[in-house]
Amino acid sequence: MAHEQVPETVKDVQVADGTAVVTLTGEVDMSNSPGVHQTLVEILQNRPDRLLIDLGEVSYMDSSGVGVLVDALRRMRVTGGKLGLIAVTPRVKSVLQITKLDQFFEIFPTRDEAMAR
Amino acid sequence: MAHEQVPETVKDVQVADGTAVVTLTGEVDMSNSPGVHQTLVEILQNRPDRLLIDLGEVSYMDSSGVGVLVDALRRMRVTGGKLGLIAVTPRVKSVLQITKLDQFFEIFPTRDEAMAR
Amino acid sequence: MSKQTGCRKRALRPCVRLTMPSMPRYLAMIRAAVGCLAGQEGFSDETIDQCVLATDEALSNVIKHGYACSPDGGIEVILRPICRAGRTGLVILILDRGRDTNPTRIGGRDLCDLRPGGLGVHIIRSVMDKVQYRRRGGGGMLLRMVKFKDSASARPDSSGSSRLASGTN
Amino acid sequence: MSKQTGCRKRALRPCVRLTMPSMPRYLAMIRAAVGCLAGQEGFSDETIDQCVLATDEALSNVIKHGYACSPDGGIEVILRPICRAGRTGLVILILDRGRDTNPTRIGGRDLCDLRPGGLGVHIIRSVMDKVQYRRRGGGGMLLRMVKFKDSASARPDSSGSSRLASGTN
Ligand SMILES: Nc1ncnc2c1ncn2[C@@H]1O[C@H](COP(=O)(O)OP(=O)(O)O)[C@@H](O)[C@H]1O
Ligand SMILES: Nc1ncnc2c1ncn2[C@@H]1O[C@H](COP(=O)(O)OP(=O)(O)O)[C@@H](O)[C@H]1O
Repeated sequence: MAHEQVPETVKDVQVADGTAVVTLTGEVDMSNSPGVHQTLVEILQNRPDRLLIDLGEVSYMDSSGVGVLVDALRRMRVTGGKLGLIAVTPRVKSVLQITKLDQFFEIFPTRDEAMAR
Repeated sequence: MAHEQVPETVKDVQVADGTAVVTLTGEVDMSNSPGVHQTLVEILQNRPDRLLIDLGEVSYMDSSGVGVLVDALRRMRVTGGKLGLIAVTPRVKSVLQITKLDQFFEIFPTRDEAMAR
Repeated sequence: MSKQTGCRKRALRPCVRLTMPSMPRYLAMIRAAVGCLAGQEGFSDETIDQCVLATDEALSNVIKHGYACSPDGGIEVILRPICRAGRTGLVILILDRGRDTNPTRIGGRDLCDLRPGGLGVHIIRSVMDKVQYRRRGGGGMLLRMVKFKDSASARPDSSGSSRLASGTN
Repeated sequence: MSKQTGCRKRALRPCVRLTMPSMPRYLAMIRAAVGCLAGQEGFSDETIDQCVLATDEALSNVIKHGYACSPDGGIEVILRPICRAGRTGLVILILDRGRDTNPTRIGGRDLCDLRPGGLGVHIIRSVMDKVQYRRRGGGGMLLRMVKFKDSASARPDSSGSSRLASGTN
């Protein structure tokens, strides 16, 4: 978003068997969270059964990033789908805890564990 | 130097069999290079045969740090001792190259290789 | 440099001033600067994270609410290490010339509601030891935040086991 | 934010201003800020390192020579992304109110000599694409440095294989 050589925050999107896996990377803040939001909205237009967001490479997230996760969760609930977060780093987890949103998300330590469900 | 909880730049000093091994860590700049200089001067007062400076954990060094290395080299030469640098990171090596000082230092990839000499 | 250590040398700890345009792309740079300075003051990783997060949230709010996302505003961040009653801390001031608001109306919302938005002020108040909004003479807002190094950190209502929420340094 | 990408949007790339006291302890913070900003401009790791190193050397010189190591001076660093003839770059200005010098007398020494000191200006001129010292009206010096993103980097007289010395991005 910000510049061509800056690594994109949305690193990868995989869709298979009704499950979409989105891998984010780097620092998620107001400069790139609208782009992440846009990506998720587009993915959800295909109404996947499950959306998994891999946060293992996300070193920082502020409330604008958390807001994107919350918005995705609400959209999944409307269509009856499930949302899971993968490999939430301690720093990102803290932000979810401070905002008391950790209770709303299903969190998996690894991608394999998320896929096994 | 700067503050009690900031990791000291001189992480470790070991002297045995006429060889002094000094391990530096972090970023070496004008805020801490005088402290490093002081430490080296004190060590050299005991006239070791060899001074090895381990730079493996030094992520940044500016000309004030390079100046400290050059000063140590000059002092070692006066007393007929040897100075070697260990595990010089690419970033630090570049500064030595730009200042054309790499030619003056004996550089060892690892501590073991330095000790084996 | 050793002269600067310790509390009595307050005169030798003047402030650092960072001025950025009201554009989100500069948030990362300010975070890097705040993190580095808090680290040098000897703050724990948790406390550093808290200063960084609060600054980011406050700047984002200035961009959104103070400048309505227009990129041509200016925001000033002033960082000042302090020592009060034997406690080392960092004062973070955020000044803008955007639209001002009644400080009493800047507050966190009820978190039971699952919806995006309305989280920033709650985060700021949770992680910082002192938070004070003021209208500036001449227009715009001034936010003064203080974080102490040995701070008990997140307010008791935040769960205590997390990296940012826990204040044990 | 996508509006900011590309060269024509120069008006949307205003400057960032950092003001620090003339104390070495603040060098790390400025390095962090410069590194972050250069990274966001899409500079390669090598070019980022060069901008950071040159800024650090220039600030160290202001502290040493401009302010004679007195801690009560102020130093301003202005960072401005630019676009000239299709080349993206970063302008780094360093302003002080210390003792001024004839710019022609600020030069690197002969490097054949093995001695500490006298390396900073050589480094600055080696790693930056443009370097210009000027006396400021009202006292003090202004240093203007430019680094281009696709810069051929270190001058031909520096060996090319190293991280900082090589400019291949
Ligand atoms: N810098 C500011 N200037 C004006 N109003 C602000 C400022 N910061 C916060 N506010 C007010 O406080 C409210 C809560 O802010 P916040 O918790 O960050 O949530 P959000 O920004 O998502 O609305 C905002 O909606 C706004 O009305
Ligand atoms: N900001 C400055 N103000 C005044 N003089 C300067 C400044 N920067 C450099 N100089 C002059 O240029 C010389 C070379 O600087 P440098 O290469 O950094 O080596 P050193 O600082 O070790 O002398 C200095 O000795 C000084 O005379």
